Amino acid sequence: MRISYREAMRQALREALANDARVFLMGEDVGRYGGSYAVSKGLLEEFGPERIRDTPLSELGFVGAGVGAALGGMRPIVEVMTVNFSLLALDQVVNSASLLRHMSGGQCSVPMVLRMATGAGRQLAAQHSHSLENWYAHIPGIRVLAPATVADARGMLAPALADPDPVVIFEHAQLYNLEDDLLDDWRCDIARAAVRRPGTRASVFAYGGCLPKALQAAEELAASGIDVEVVDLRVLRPLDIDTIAESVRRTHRAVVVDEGWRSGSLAAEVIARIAETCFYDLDAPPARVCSEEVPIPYAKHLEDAALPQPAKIVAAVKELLNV
Amino acid sequence: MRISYREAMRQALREALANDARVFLMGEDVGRYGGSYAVSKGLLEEFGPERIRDTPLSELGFVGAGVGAALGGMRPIVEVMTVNFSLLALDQVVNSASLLRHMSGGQCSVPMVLRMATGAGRQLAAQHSHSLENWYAHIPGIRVLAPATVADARGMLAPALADPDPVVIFEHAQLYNLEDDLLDDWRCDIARAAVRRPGTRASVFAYGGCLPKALQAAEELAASGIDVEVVDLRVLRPLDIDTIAESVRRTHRAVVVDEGWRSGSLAAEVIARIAETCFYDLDAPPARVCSEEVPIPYAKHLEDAALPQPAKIVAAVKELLNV
Amino acid sequence: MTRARKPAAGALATPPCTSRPADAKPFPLTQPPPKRARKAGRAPGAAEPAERPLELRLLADMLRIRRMEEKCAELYGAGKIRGFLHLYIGEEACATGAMHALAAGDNVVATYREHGHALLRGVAMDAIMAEMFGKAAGCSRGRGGSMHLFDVSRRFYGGNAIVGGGLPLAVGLALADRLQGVCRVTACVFGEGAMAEGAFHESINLAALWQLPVLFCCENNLYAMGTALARSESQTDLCAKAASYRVASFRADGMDVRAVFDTVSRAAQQVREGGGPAFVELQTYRFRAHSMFDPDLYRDKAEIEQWKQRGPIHSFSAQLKAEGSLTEELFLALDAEAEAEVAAAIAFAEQAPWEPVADLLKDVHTPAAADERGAR
Amino acid sequence: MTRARKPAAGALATPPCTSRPADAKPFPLTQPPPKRARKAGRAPGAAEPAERPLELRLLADMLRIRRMEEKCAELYGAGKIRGFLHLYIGEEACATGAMHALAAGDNVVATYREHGHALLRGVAMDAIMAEMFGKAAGCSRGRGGSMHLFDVSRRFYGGNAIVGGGLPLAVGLALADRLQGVCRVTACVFGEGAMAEGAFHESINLAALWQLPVLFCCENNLYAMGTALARSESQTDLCAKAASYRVASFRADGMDVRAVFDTVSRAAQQVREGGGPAFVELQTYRFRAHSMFDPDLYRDKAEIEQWKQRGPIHSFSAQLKAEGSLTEELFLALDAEAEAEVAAAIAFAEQAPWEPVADLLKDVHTPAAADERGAR
Ligand SMILES: Cc1ncc(C[n+]2csc(CCOP(=O)(O)OP(=O)(O)O)c2C)c(N)n1
Ligand SMILES: Cc1ncc(C[n+]2csc(CCOP(=O)(O)OP(=O)(O)O)c2C)c(N)n1
Ligand SMILES: [Mg+2]
Ligand SMILES: [Mg+2]
Repeated sequence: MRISYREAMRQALREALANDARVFLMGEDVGRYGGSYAVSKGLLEEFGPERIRDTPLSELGFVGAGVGAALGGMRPIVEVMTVNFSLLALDQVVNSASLLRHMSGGQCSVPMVLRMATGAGRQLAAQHSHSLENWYAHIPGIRVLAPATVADARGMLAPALADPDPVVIFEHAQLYNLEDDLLDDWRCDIARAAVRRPGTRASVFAYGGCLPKALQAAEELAASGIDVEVVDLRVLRPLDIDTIAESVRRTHRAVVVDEGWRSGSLAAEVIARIAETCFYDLDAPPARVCSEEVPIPYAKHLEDAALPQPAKIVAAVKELLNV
Repeated sequence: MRISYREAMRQALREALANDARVFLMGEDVGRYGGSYAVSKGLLEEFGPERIRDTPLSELGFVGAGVGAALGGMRPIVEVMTVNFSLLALDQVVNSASLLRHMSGGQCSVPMVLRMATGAGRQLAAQHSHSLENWYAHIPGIRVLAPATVADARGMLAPALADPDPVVIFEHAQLYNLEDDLLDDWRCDIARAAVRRPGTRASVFAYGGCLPKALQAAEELAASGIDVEVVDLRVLRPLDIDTIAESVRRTHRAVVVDEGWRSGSLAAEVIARIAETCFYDLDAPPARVCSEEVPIPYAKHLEDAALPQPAKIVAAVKELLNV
Repeated sequence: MTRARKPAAGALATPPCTSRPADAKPFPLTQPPPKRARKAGRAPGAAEPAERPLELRLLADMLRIRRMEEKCAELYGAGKIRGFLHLYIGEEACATGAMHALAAGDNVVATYREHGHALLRGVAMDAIMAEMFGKAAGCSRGRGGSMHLFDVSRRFYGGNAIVGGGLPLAVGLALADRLQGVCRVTACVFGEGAMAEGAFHESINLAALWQLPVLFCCENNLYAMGTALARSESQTDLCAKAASYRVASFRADGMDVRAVFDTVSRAAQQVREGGGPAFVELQTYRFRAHSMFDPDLYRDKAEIEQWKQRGPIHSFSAQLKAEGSLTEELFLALDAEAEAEVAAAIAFAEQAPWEPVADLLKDVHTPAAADERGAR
Repeated sequence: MTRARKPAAGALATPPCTSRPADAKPFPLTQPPPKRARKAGRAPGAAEPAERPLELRLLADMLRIRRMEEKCAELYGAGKIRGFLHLYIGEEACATGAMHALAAGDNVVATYREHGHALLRGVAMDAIMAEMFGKAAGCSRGRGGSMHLFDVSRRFYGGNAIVGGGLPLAVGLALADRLQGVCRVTACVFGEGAMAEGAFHESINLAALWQLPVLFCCENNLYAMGTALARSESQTDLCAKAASYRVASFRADGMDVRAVFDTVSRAAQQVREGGGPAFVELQTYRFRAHSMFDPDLYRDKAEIEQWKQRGPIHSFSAQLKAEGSLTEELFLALDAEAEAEVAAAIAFAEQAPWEPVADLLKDVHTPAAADERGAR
């Protein structure tokens, strides 16, 4: 069945709501508006306003309320429209959700799922184009997921809700219209990265909105006879270092693609891990393809230039291979 | 003249306030209380309540007001009591301070200095012990400084205020009581890292509260005949990669010490840079000594175990050197 | 830049605000349309815009906003404008009345729905249109787009797309003025949805506590995206909310440009005279969807139609006609003038060059040249 | 855990709250002191704590808090307790009156100044003291310390050291109860300084908008660290602030434990009956510095002395004596009982073992065993 990433997320939400009375969805315009990215369209009619709960513009308040509701026995799915606005709520993620269990000596858990759109590429300019997955991936006590395929959009929510601790799901806004056949095996192991294309000459690591770009680059490289592996990191915290290292040990070369700004990017952590664990397996320095260190500009040609693109990935791989 | 880090900061503040009528200090309890770490004690009496401005508990509001005041021609020094509370204000740092210049096409600058205490080590537990320097160091458009010596506490504020763009200064709370002779050459180049102890066998990179620990480790290593270089990163954004690379090219081994949690730490970025630029100079994998990935516990023995310590640095160096 | 005068230590009260700010000339109205446009569009014999009576200027400016935005919608459809585009159609009386009530030297901080405010603060329509096209001639050099129009020379500080994000900036701008002994009003414009944000609460409290000259200008169009006011605030009387901070509060019919002008004038006057901040609620309605992505499913068609009956342009022109100060002919001339200005702006934006990609990293930092190290 | 009942789709109103929560037994007062302590300290012939009249229980509990904290201060000096320690001395009537006014099944979310609240919610003094010592027997296993006392079995959700940080949690706890059809009050305690935070604004608006059973309990001790109320809020009438969200507001003399008990009882009753959230201001004063690091330079000594005249313990005991329900002998017996409990708690904490360092990473995540995957 061919469906969109958006529809896959919606199916996952509907299933979760139907199967567990403790699950509810809360966020700005998730209900009557239908979701700012139309993900939750129709759910209000199906599940009613108590469980598809529109909130005022109060990111700190309703994210914290999600934490409280999780403490109180519910399984909230809290949607923050985009990662940009989640900055307003970070205190509740860092100072409540992630550490209540530890700080209380293990007395409570916070089984909350926090969903948000992320990323650039739609000319939304500097305040609506952040990729701050790396910030979230720095916080102990939470799990961070980035579905990049229709299957993962369908399959990640259930195990995220089953996780007794907070899980943050980043949905790249450019993926919502992605379509694919949803096969039967969409169930997802949210502990493991996924090799999306096996290859031999180099390992390209990507996640979220950069996965399609990495795959496209791999196609182009294949056309010029260079066979690269593409690994979807998928689980950004805790990183699946086994899969990463296993790939590098086979290909001996690594390129990490990340829409975050280069300095302090998630790619930096991946490279550090590779350098720490696979140093002697590397035939060339590990490389990064990240966003330029500039607030994302509105003009299309400038925005394109600021973001990772297949051509940049191709060039990085070729440089690594010295071809 | 032997003075404390706290007194050095206070001298720097007093000088800035005396020399430039555009400078003012604003934050919670900077005035009548005397500063939560007593840094601004006495300044209210000297400069009055308009320029030593106590604020309500409103981190988002007064940090944003600092940005606005900078736009309006002032040179605000905004103090957030600790980095932990700065989470409430991150939106104004990321979505206003750092990008107003670019987003407006270069029409304005935000000459604001944001100061905050950071770090753990005083048994203040999970909500008062963060080290999020790496988060700030990820943001284009700002400069991030971490004075680790009395001289830098004295010398960094003036160039930070002279910078036309936002500068964030992290003061590790455990350094305030540090005492040292303040020599005449305290003027500071806020573009450059500083070699604090030259050495040959390995480069140990550290900053802020970890610098004394790195120096202590170097002493201990020297006692067992191992001569290491200690580099104070000092400028966390933009990283002074020249000084870093130059050191690694001489010693061929690197250990990065960082109080941030390991995954996604600032140390990860330093290691990624080293791997990218000095790969062929390295005789061993680069290593990190970071905080354990746990909310910082209250109990002293557990807190100590969670943080980087001289002994861990010594062990990391020895492992690198295979001794 | 303005040099700071050292305020008297210990002085906490607002300095008496008798002097006008350095750059407060008699209000120059809005930027006259560029020459070409004026030539092209003006009815023969019609007065120069700056010499018209206030009523006609208000009407003409509402028309300029309306015609500009109607074209923006078309251009969006044509792919010339991209990203988020938030139209102000239906709300023109608010920006028009409010911006005319301010002095040229006042500061304005706006939101992502700010085309009209920018235009009436004197940003050339050419520069606005070029910005929406992403061209280097845009008022934010193509970096900002529709949501981030800036013109600091006119003290128009954006174009902020974080709901509530501009409010702390306004507090800071007003604080800077206070500390520098400058007397001006800083107006911040925001929607009623923003009032649920912590940023609103913290900002208005700071402004009231410190008695800063901030004019909080709330455009209450009843919806925040799809969220109706009553589902957003437990207290829907917004003036009562503001008053709870001991801030003087005013309310006006936001569909009536004269009422807006009068009310904001009074509020601004009070702020200017050192009365501390003021809050104005303008009750209005947007005729279009929230943005170009919004299917607008959350409102009754009938509700929209009812509000359209009260459209600010036709109701005001009807009023002026009834009063005898407007003829249909003059209306058409003003309208044609607006359309000509829009056409010229589009032509300008079309032909304007793109910024070279090589300049991508420009203006992340302030170049050392613009630095003022000398001051220290 | 409580299983969720699926709420009727579309139902937005608070379910009528006639049934008591599952775990609402008649209020069991506070945790009786451990046997040793009782043995050691009780005056021969004095009634069991649980059987005493309310007045004596209130007095005894104020004494327990006071004696415990006096020792904490000493232990801090001795280096046994470290980190931040915020004493409640002078404010005991607030926690005592308020916690007694709640039912056992109610939720409480507190701040870093929460020793008294924790104790009166039934957390054993042994466990509190061990926590402050950083021992594994502490109520947060030594992970939290003074600022993060937790006892989820008693629905005491901490101990939050981010000012205002607990308020959204309280909203969420109340929302969870609503969605599960459970009838209980969630009380959150905070200082007047927290009311300037955006978190307060967003939380009380959410609670009022959704008519959630949250009791906002503000301990107004006039200072937030060194910042006096009037330098923090433009509106210093805190009840007026709360009322602006259309929340029922109550005020009580926070130095008078009976007044606190009565007022919080009324407010809680209203919340419990489905009246939506309520706000209570308790006007009180801290006799000690903000924390052990505070040189307390911002207050007049005379002001402190004046407030001390109204000390909650001696004023209440004087009252009870005047009413004939307390003798000096009984007072001394209660006091001795409290001191004995404290002494026993310290002894317990002293001898309690440290957690092994090997367990450092425990409880960052919930072990799979405690997981409920079965539910899906
Ligand atoms: C902090 C934040 N949260 C959410 C959004 C998404 N958003 C953009 S506009 C808007 C509605 C704002 O409504 P209102 O303040 O009433 O202004 P209006 O659009 O009606 O003019 C929302 C939710 C945002 N831009 N910023
Ligand atoms: C968000 C935040 N900002 C600042 C602090 C530092 N701080 C701790 S307690 C306190 C004062 C709070 O005063 P109030 O709310 O009145 O409570 P009180 O201490 O008087 O009981 C401050 C400023 C903090 N913990 N959290
Ligand atoms: Mg609105
Ligand atoms: Mg207080």
